[in-house]
Amino acid sequence: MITIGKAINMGLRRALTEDPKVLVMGEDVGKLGGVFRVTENLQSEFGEDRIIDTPLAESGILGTAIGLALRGYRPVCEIQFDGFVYPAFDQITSQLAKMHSRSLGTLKLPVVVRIPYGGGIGAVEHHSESNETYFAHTAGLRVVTCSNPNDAYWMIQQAIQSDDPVIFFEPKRRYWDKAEIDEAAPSLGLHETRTVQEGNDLTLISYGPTVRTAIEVAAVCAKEGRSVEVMDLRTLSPLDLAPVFESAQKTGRVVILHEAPTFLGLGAEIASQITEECFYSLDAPVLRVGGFNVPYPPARLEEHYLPDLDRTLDAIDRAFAF
Amino acid sequence: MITIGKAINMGLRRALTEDPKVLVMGEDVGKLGGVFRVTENLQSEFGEDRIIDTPLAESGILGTAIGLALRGYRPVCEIQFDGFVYPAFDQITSQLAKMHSRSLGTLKLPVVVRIPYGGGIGAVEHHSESNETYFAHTAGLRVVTCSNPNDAYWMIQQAIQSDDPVIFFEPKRRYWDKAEIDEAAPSLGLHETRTVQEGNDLTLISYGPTVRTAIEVAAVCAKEGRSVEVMDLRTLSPLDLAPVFESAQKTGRVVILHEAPTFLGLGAEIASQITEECFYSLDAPVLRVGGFNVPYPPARLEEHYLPDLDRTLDAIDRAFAF
Amino acid sequence: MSELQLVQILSPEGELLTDPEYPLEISTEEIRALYRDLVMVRRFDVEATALQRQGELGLWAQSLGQEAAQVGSGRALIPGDYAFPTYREHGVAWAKGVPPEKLLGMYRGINHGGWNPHDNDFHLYTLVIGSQTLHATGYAMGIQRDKSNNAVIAYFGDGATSQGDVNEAFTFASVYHAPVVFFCQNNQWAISQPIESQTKVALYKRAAGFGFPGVRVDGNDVLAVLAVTRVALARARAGEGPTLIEAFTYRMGAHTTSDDPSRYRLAQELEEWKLKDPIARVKSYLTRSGLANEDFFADIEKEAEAMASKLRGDIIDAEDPYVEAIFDHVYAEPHPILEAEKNAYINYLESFAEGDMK
Amino acid sequence: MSELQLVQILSPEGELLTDPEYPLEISTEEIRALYRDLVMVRRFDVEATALQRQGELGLWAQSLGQEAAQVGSGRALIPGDYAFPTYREHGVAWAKGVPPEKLLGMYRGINHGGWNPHDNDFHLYTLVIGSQTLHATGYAMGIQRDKSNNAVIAYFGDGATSQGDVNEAFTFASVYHAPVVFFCQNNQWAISQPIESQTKVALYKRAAGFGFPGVRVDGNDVLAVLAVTRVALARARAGEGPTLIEAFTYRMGAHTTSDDPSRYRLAQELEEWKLKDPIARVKSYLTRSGLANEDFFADIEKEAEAMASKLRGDIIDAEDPYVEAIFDHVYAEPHPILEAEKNAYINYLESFAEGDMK
Ligand SMILES: Cc1ncc(C[n+]2csc(CCOP(=O)(O)OP(=O)(O)O)c2C)c(N)n1
Ligand SMILES: Cc1ncc(C[n+]2csc(CCOP(=O)(O)OP(=O)(O)O)c2C)c(N)n1
Ligand SMILES: [Mg+2]
Ligand SMILES: [Mg+2]
Repeated sequence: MITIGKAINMGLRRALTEDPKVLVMGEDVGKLGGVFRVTENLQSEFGEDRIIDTPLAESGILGTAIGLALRGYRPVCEIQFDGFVYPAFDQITSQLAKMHSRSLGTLKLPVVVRIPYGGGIGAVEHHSESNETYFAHTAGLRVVTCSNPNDAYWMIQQAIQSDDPVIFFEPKRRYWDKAEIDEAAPSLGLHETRTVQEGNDLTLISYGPTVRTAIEVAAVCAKEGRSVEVMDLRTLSPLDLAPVFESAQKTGRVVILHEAPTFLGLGAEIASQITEECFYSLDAPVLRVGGFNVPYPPARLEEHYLPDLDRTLDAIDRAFAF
Repeated sequence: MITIGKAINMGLRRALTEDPKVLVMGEDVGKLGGVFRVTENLQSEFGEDRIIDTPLAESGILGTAIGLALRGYRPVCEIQFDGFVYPAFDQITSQLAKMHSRSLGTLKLPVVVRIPYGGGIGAVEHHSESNETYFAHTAGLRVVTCSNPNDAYWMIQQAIQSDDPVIFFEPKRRYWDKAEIDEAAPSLGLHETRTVQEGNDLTLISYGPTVRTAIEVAAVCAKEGRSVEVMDLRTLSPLDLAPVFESAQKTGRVVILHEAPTFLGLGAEIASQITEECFYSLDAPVLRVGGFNVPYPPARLEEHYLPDLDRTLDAIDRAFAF
Repeated sequence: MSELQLVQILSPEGELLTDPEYPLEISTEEIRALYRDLVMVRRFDVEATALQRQGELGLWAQSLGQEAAQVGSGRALIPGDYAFPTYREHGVAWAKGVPPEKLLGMYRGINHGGWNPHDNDFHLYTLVIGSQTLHATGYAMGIQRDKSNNAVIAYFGDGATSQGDVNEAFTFASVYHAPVVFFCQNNQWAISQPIESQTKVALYKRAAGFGFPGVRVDGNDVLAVLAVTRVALARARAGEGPTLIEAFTYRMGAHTTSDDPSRYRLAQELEEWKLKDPIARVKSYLTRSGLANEDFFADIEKEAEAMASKLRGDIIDAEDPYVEAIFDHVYAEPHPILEAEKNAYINYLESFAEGDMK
Repeated sequence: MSELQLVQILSPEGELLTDPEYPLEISTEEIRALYRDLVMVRRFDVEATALQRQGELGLWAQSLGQEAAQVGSGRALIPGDYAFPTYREHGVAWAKGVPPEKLLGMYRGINHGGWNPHDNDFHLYTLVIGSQTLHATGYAMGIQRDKSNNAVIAYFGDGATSQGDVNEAFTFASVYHAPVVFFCQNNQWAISQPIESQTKVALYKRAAGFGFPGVRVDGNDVLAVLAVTRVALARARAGEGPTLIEAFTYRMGAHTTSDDPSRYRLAQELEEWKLKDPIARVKSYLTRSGLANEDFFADIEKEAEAMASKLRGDIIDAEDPYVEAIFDHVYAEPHPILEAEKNAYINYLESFAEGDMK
């Protein structure tokens, strides 16, 4: 049994081993192994030239990673916490995302940006944000997230192999979740949605840290006689919605669950697309369960902020009430 | 007859005259009067201490504006072009948006950030973006945009009077659009949606530069015997959707038109909310017409990128085909 | 001044030196008061650390070892001077009169900043590295426009000097001659990164390239810090623009209670810095000069214990935030959507209370 | 070196001086070649400006007056050295061998960057002020890892020095000893903002505070720029880290063709700088030393005219981009959603062609 954190560490190690062009860079990624120990022991194994401790400057990290990529390297940047990615926002949106198209396809930018995201760990401000909308809305980036150790292990490697920039969101409150991983081969491509469990009455869509919540919700619903299909998006940009549409057409009811604020959260896009594609199949509007539209609150209020089992059940009730 | 650019200039002048705490700051806002001349002649009238030419650093502009606001000033920051706001993104999202709530309401941040946005002027890269999603998704900010001189004149003043930070999007390709302005009193509050013209068959929602397109679309539709209700959102955060819901319930068909990429554009949020609120009234899914999900293309392709009359008519046809 | 020289007035052994550039007029009473400050601040920090270990705080960022840098600079401020801290300036907060228990709120997770900055001219703690240096500069620009006779002090760490914002603050402050003092506590570490990973040259030298003076002071010497900061503040008030002060000190604790420095630094280093302890040297000066006796020290210890036990009581009694706080104060002006969201959530919560839950 | 001193090898009057720190070994042929470069680059710029006025370009950013800074530094590069330009480095592009017409693509609005940077080790033009200095530093870090014997040069303006990114690049380059030369063309203006609104002190001094050397060179003296840049590049290649070169020059034209400098600067200033014209002094040196005769100059003029007329033809014949270009190359890997969006749009367009439109 391997934790998500350890699985990413193993995935990084394997990528570093297989391709000498892969680099890891960020604040405290070396000796310390990162504040979540995701890069633990990599520097002692691969040296300071490949596991690069950087000065304390996120724009600097992303900007130099871009330069390294132009020179043929494949940098994996660690952003220490979600709320500290913004100083790099210009480099990400105006350079990382646009340089390939600016060059008419001649320049490749295989940069991975790892961001531990989301709340639930009792942290201080800026350490609990779910800011995937900013990146998913930015053309030129790919955005993915994992919800379990096996995906963590494989998706980080697939992200590194991608010739496009990938924002890799890590569900920090699930870093310690354990499961077996299959080191032989990945079960899915990087940009594929997974049906976690099948059901007939309602489709519950989630990703990252709330997939576990969704599975728990489905279990409760099952006891109530409601058969819930649970889907783990995995890829936020591009979305892989074909299986979602299929599911929605089957169940006629859809609820989307994520931690990010609902206003312009991924749920808004998914709901709009489902409604357009499955208009005649829907028995209820697609409902969204997400964070409130407020800055992430202090730790002692986060259990209220985080969409949980009960709030999801409540939305499911509302979906059935239509 | 006054242009939108001039109307903002007049609104700024009036705000500067009425409240000595109002400041204008940014790159080239002084002698040059800004690259679009929106701040023309203000420095000669109000002096260099109030119309502040800044060093070339957007984070610096926003960060010092926050400090000035903490000291009791009301800074109006000009960002030269939409694509150059990103270096200030950290100051905007982590500081400007969150400081009031961080202080439990004791600190006020009456900062206005003026951003000329959108395409259509044949400009080079970074000068044509519609990046309102980033800000509308950020709790703590207010986001508005104007589509005509009278709104421009009043909304900039209302934005300055707001005790909250306001991102003020100016439709740059409409800077030269002319109309009368009523200097006596504003017709609407800052956060109110306007019904531009009434109609019964379909609701066409837009804001900023594409409101004019929407009006043209409605005229074409009228000739075809379709009565289109045109709405100008004006406020993007908070949205004022009550009149939109009412309209959707009346017409049963809604199309949303904006320049920003559709993927996680404002249209996604609006479509989701309309569907949830008006589920049983809709004869068709809410359709979105927007920019493609790509970086803004070179000038010689922008007529293809920009959602225009024909693309909107096409969407309207599709809405009626349901 | 050579790379390694720094302004010093009180040697680690407690000898009083003089620096002609930074003459310090100070009474015995003031030195005794500074000593008291140092002890109180350390005791406060020790108590907060203990509270974290006992689960009363989610996190704590110790000021251990940096008391002289903080107290010395904080005591150089006059009423109306405004301070912009990082998350570690407990000693400055103390000097500014912020009630100590208020500093614990955000570390306990009951708020993101629990005091009104205008009460004590002490801004909220800022966690995004470097941001506050720009706020300080802007505030100083406001002071200029008010034609007020005050100054601003911006605190930041050695790691922060790598951030774009800090360098932008240097530019803005310089071109506007803003009355701001940039006070960098070089505690040698930014989490696990030693100072060498941020700069190849002494930090105070950064200032010259931006057109204003930089000075390195012994950050463990409360008198030197006081003297140097006073001069810098006076310059600022006189309209002569910013100064960068590099207070050379040492983070004697972990980065925060979540950190484990044994992974990246040698215990030996800490031992060496213990010899330069900022409190010991004042005590030894006061003792050997006969300016304080055992009673004086004992009284302060007692006072510190009382403060610590009050702090403990205050924090354990601290009320948890009310749920509506999630929505309140996001905006200063009315916001119908959040209002509706709040009401919906409260109704939802009440549905449980009413036993409506399935 | 005093604030106003700068490295100079060729005086405005065309006298050859020597600078012991920057000895320049250069043949007459090389000087004649440099002269040719300068003339060609200026002629190119004049033609592009005319093309803009005639509506063939949407915008143009003139290099007028900065030819020596660009040609001198560009000619100091050896094969494999990589250059990161702003949007104005036409002279460097010339030196690097980028076909001139390619530089016009983005200004015509047919692309955002029309050449393959790897063809000539000349990166695409970067419009976001300062960003490219970090790319250059990262690229130099790559060179280090490749153990290659090359260096990188990063161009930026005086205004750019205020951006956080540029200062972060200084830090990264310094702490890693990256083989990068920071080449700042201080042309005295950032659109309407004079250099005083960015700094109170000479820009080259910025470097010392980051731990590497800075030097100010007469940016209108092609020989001095060449000499200084060669030394800096040699340092970089030798593993001695970055250098900041401030080329003191003047933007003789408007910021871009959209700008109107009469709103913010005096014509007088331009007149003074005309006396320091970078081309005139080389011509006068070549003439007065008898190293070139009228034929030489006439031949170059002719060559320049030919280049200009070819440029004009090339650009007028330049094909507009095909519609699919909006979608192609956004991603390197397949992207089904964009593929679908493209197909839908193409079908939509074809529906008009087929006369399906109402
Ligand atoms: C923009 C940003 N990036 C990263 C972090 C995470 N972080 C918190 S403290 C810290 C180190 C700060 O070092 P320094 O500036 O020397 O201050 P010190 O903690 O030593 O007082 C880091 C990297 C942050 N808070 N903000
Ligand atoms: C981040 C950013 N902000 C603003 C602009 C708009 N802008 C374009 S050029 C320019 C002035 C640049 O001055 P300088 O760095 O001196 O270069 P120069 O144009 O003189 O060569 C400005 C403000 C920009 N391109 N990027
Ligand atoms: Mg430190
Ligand atoms: Mg310039």
